[in-house]
Amino acid sequence: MNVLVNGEPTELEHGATVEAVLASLELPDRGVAVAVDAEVVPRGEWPAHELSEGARVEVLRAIQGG
Amino acid sequence: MNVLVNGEPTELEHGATVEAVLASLELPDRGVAVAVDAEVVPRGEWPAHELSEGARVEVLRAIQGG
Amino acid sequence: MNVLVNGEPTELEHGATVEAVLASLELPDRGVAVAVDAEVVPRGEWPAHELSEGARVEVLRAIQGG
Amino acid sequence: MNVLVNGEPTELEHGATVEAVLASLELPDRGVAVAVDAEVVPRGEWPAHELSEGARVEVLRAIQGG
Amino acid sequence: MAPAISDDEAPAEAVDQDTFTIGGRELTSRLLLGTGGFRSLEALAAGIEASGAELVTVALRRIDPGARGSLVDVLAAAGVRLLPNTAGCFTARDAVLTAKLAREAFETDWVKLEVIGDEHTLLPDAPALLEAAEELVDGGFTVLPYTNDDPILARRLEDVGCAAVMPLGSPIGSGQGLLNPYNLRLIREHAGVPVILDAGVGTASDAALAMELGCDAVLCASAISRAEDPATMARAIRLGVEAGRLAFRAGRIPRRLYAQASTPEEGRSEF
Amino acid sequence: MAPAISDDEAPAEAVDQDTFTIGGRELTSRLLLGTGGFRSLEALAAGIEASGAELVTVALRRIDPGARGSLVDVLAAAGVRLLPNTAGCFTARDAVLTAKLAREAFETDWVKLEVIGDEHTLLPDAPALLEAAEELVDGGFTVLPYTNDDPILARRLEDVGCAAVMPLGSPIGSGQGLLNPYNLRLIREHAGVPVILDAGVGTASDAALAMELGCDAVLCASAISRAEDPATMARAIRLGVEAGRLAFRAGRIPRRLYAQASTPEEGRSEF
Amino acid sequence: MAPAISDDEAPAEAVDQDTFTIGGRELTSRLLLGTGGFRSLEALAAGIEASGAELVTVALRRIDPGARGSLVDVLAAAGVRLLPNTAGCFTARDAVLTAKLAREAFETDWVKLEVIGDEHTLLPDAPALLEAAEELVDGGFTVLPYTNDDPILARRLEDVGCAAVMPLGSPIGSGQGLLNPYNLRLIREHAGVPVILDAGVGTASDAALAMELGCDAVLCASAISRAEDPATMARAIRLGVEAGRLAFRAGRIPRRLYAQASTPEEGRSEF
Amino acid sequence: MAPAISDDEAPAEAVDQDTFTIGGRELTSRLLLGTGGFRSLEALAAGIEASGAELVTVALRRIDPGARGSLVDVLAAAGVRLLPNTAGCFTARDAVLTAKLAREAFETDWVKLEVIGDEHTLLPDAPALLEAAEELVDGGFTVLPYTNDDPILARRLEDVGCAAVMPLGSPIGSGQGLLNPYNLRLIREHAGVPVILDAGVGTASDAALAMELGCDAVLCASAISRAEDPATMARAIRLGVEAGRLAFRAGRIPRRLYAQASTPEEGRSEF
Repeated sequence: MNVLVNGEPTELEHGATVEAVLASLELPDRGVAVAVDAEVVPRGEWPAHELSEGARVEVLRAIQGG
Repeated sequence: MNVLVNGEPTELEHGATVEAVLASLELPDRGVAVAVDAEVVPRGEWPAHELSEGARVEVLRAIQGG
Repeated sequence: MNVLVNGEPTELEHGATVEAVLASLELPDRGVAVAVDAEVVPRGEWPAHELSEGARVEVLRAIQGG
Repeated sequence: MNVLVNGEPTELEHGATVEAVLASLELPDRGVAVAVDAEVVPRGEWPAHELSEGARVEVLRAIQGG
Repeated sequence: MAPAISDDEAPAEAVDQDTFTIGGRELTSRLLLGTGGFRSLEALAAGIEASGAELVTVALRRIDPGARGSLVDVLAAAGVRLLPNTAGCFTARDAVLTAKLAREAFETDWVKLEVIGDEHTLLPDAPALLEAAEELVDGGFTVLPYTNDDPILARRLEDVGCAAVMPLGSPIGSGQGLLNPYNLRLIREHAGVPVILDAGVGTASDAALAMELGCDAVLCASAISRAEDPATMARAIRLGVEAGRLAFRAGRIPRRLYAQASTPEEGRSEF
Repeated sequence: MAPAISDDEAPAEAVDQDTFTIGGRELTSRLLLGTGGFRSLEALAAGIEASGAELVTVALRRIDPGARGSLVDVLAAAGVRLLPNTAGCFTARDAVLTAKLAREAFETDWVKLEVIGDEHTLLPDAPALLEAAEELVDGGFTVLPYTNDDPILARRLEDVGCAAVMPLGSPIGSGQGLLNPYNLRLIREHAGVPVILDAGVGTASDAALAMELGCDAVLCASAISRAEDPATMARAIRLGVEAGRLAFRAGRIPRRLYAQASTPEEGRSEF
Repeated sequence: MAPAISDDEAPAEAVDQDTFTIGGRELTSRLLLGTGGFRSLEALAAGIEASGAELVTVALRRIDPGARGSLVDVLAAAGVRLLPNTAGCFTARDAVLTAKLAREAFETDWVKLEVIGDEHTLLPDAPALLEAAEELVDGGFTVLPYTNDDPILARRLEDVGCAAVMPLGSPIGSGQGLLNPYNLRLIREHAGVPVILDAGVGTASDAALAMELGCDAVLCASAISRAEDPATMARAIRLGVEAGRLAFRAGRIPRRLYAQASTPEEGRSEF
Repeated sequence: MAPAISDDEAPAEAVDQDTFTIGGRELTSRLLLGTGGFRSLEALAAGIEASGAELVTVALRRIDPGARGSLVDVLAAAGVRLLPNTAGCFTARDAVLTAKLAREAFETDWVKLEVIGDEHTLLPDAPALLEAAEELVDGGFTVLPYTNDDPILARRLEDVGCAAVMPLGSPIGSGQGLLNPYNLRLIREHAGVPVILDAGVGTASDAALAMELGCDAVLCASAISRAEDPATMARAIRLGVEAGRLAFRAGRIPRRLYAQASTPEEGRSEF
């Protein structure tokens, strides 16, 4: 199954969850948020939220700004 | 029949037209426009446009401004 | 003998000194200076400095300013 | 005899006049003035004014300015 | 030496050719005149004459029997083109309807669009202005919106099809001049339509400055109509607009931190 | 619609009569031109023509054989009156001697007196300027001192008999405009002789502003001579001076903190 | 004489009590700090310390593996409250979604709302900003919108429920200070919520001026983070904000056209 | 979060060391206080305390029997150093004699030299000031002349041996702030002695700006003594001076014509 993670084409096995995607990235434990297809996915739903073919996943973290 | 002409309650016989209303006012021959119930009534339609009970008639003329 | 003290005509007996003039005024013990005929008279010379007829005596004190 | 003409050491025969100095320079007929040793020499005196040894001659003309 | 006014050699020539275009119509005079505030129709006529304006504003109000003389006749006699405004409208709806009535009354589809945010400052209401502009452009109007000095809003107004943008220098009638020349420059840099400074001009140098910033024209009402001598001020501002326009085209010297001698140093005497 | 330039009715009339006087001589043009910085004598001639100036500055320097053409002939042909300056003098002595040489060279006792304090800023040296002014007045000169914007010094210069005072707006050639309009206003309020803004003008609006502050005239050199198009800028500044002068006479509207409607509120429709 | 810094008598007392409130939360420090532009997390920590800020901004971007250190940990250690922004959003939709992600990431419903009109000026897009603000307020956010200096837009933003308004002084990072103090004063006069000057401050006097105009607080990023010595500038601007606030409360003397002697005239000697 | 005032870590340290020197005497506080205009000696004492001033001015006038309390005692109790002025002198002669009397009265050879040109503006008389300064320096005085903002005069005053120069920002008591920051910068660039801004400050941001321009100190009287709440304004201006000084040392960001993002563009989401 192919999805876009932060714009990068990524291949995942069918039914992969948000959590699975995040596992592959070195994440800080705070200041992270995820959107799938322009909808927020709350932290609590990461384990359960399965991605579908072509999903656009945005994984964001805190940076200096403003 | 009662209508409002520039905010003034005015009594007219039934079926009075815009033209009838204007007749009662000393109008310059240019720079005048009329709205009835917030719709423009083009000059050409003044003779035919009959007012209905409670119509709000605005008769406007050019003034210095801007 | 007539002198001017801060612009005021004042009568003094002949040979009166600066000190004599000051005695008649309630002076603070600091922040005072005296000029006679547009010359500074140092504090030390007050007792000895005799005024002559028509002398212009200026007695100045500190005020808020600047 | 040596003089300075506009700062340039110049050799002249004894008793040379201002006019003689000017002759050697291409002068416009208007807008010219001469000073010798920091004194103005009016145009009328150019023929008669003899220079002395070491004289500082300034010959000035109009330029664009101000 | 003839004074500036009475010689019309080459320079004047050049000026005559320096026109600009709004909604396909070529304009020669870069001073637009607001008619509000003149003490009489005679004063207005004299002001128009002295200003050289080709385009003057008018407004619409309820007829009042007592009204003396005909403004429209005076303007017709002056040979100027009318630019109706929507002054006094606080909503897009009222402004749009007023524009349609003006089209009916003055037989022109040009409109100086005003949608005001409050009576205290008479500043425009940005979102409502944009909404009304879009609707009027769709309705076939040639829209000249009175806007604030926001460069982004100016671009949005152009994007929806306005024929020009009319940013303010300062509030209407305040005579405070150009409070933020920087924003006006930004507006000019990005605009693809004429930029007409509207509101705030108090005197001739304000108008000249606006033109030096690159504005295509200036609209004045109170600065002229409420001056002690309106006709003289009309002429003053007219010359200020032209002076600023010529200066803009002439390419001014840069600002320098230090002095630069206007008289050469070389050849100084040593007395 | 005739453009501003090519109609000379009544207003122009009025303008022609608005003269001022220096040292007993009446002047019509309120723009004085500095000749420094023009790229050629042709450019200078065109600049004089476009500026309408009646009074133009010249300087004195050591003759250099290579000098092409005669400046004096060009100025004579232009029919202007010469105002020699003492540019480059750093002492009262040098300025006085230079003024005397200029009187000899140009057969005029008018002098634009400059006594400079340093080469970096070319700002005047107040005490030395006052000293030289007094000596030249005693020597029968008509003295126009180039001064800073100090109102007290301006008064001292008038007290010793100067025929005008020429305060700066900003350093010579800097094009920074009027750095301290407040001081210029103070100078104007107290002066009994003409006040001519000298130095610092960068563009037309600067000149207009100076006149609106009440200055009697403006002197420009670099702003015109070093502009990309000197003749056009000469015309621009000439119109700016006239615009500012007319605005000064017309009586501008006051500055208000809030807006004042230019369209009456009464009679607004209620749709 | 102890220098200003090391004495904390009564005056300091007074200052401690002069708090303000946003969205029901009381704040003591009137300087908000933007975290962008600091060269390192150490520099950021030092800047926060020196600034005394209680509220600091953060942004969201895609994770990049290479990212060193944890910004969030540093901010937590500093004991400051986070104010996420929506920098880089050009539409209401993106800004709203970014705000929701920030709420998720930082567990706060506060947001500094930015909807940008173009990348060149980073000026806000008024209609889109208002639309996004309304949607976020409805969504339960405490919205602090970064807005331009338009008094009408500021009122609309308050009308839809924003907890504060954050007008700019000049473009982000430009350091041009307050281009239009007049508009900022108008905003302050009419606002019922805190007014926080955001963007444009270049140095301490800009911050002091903003507070003297009546602003409740100032937000600075580049002026501090990009200064040669960020910690010293943080302290400078912190003192500038406090100086301006105290001056605002102290009641300044009026501006006078003429001088007023600070030393009495009476009793002058006549030597 | 402790407020600015009550933490004295390293930064404060740094500040303590940032002293300057007049006539061989090191000063820590960069705010000099004028005593004129305080409503009572109590208000004066409170103002001195809040200002942190080490150096305060006094004047001399004819004794009047009715005088209550001793100013000198109050100043002695405050532990400040006296700086007598020559306010009210219109000639070099009177100023010199007044300085000598002040030396006698206050046992100090320091003097704030004022030679005034007119009662309306209280502006200095340049030539008379220079003359008096030279005479007093020769007489062994430490001369701090109150001067206008003329860079050349400032240099002349330094040349004759003045220990500092005290240019004005605007007329005494006018509260107009710094009318010509450009000249103040020029003065600072060339001065080899301390430059103390004197006169014109109206509020804290004016003082901060003066320090940012590079002034070594600021002298205030009316801005503090005539404020509604003098002690609070004293503290405000004290912090403004320190803020401006720190900002000057911190190295401000340059002014940019366009925006510079404080949040990086990279890594923006695409939703």
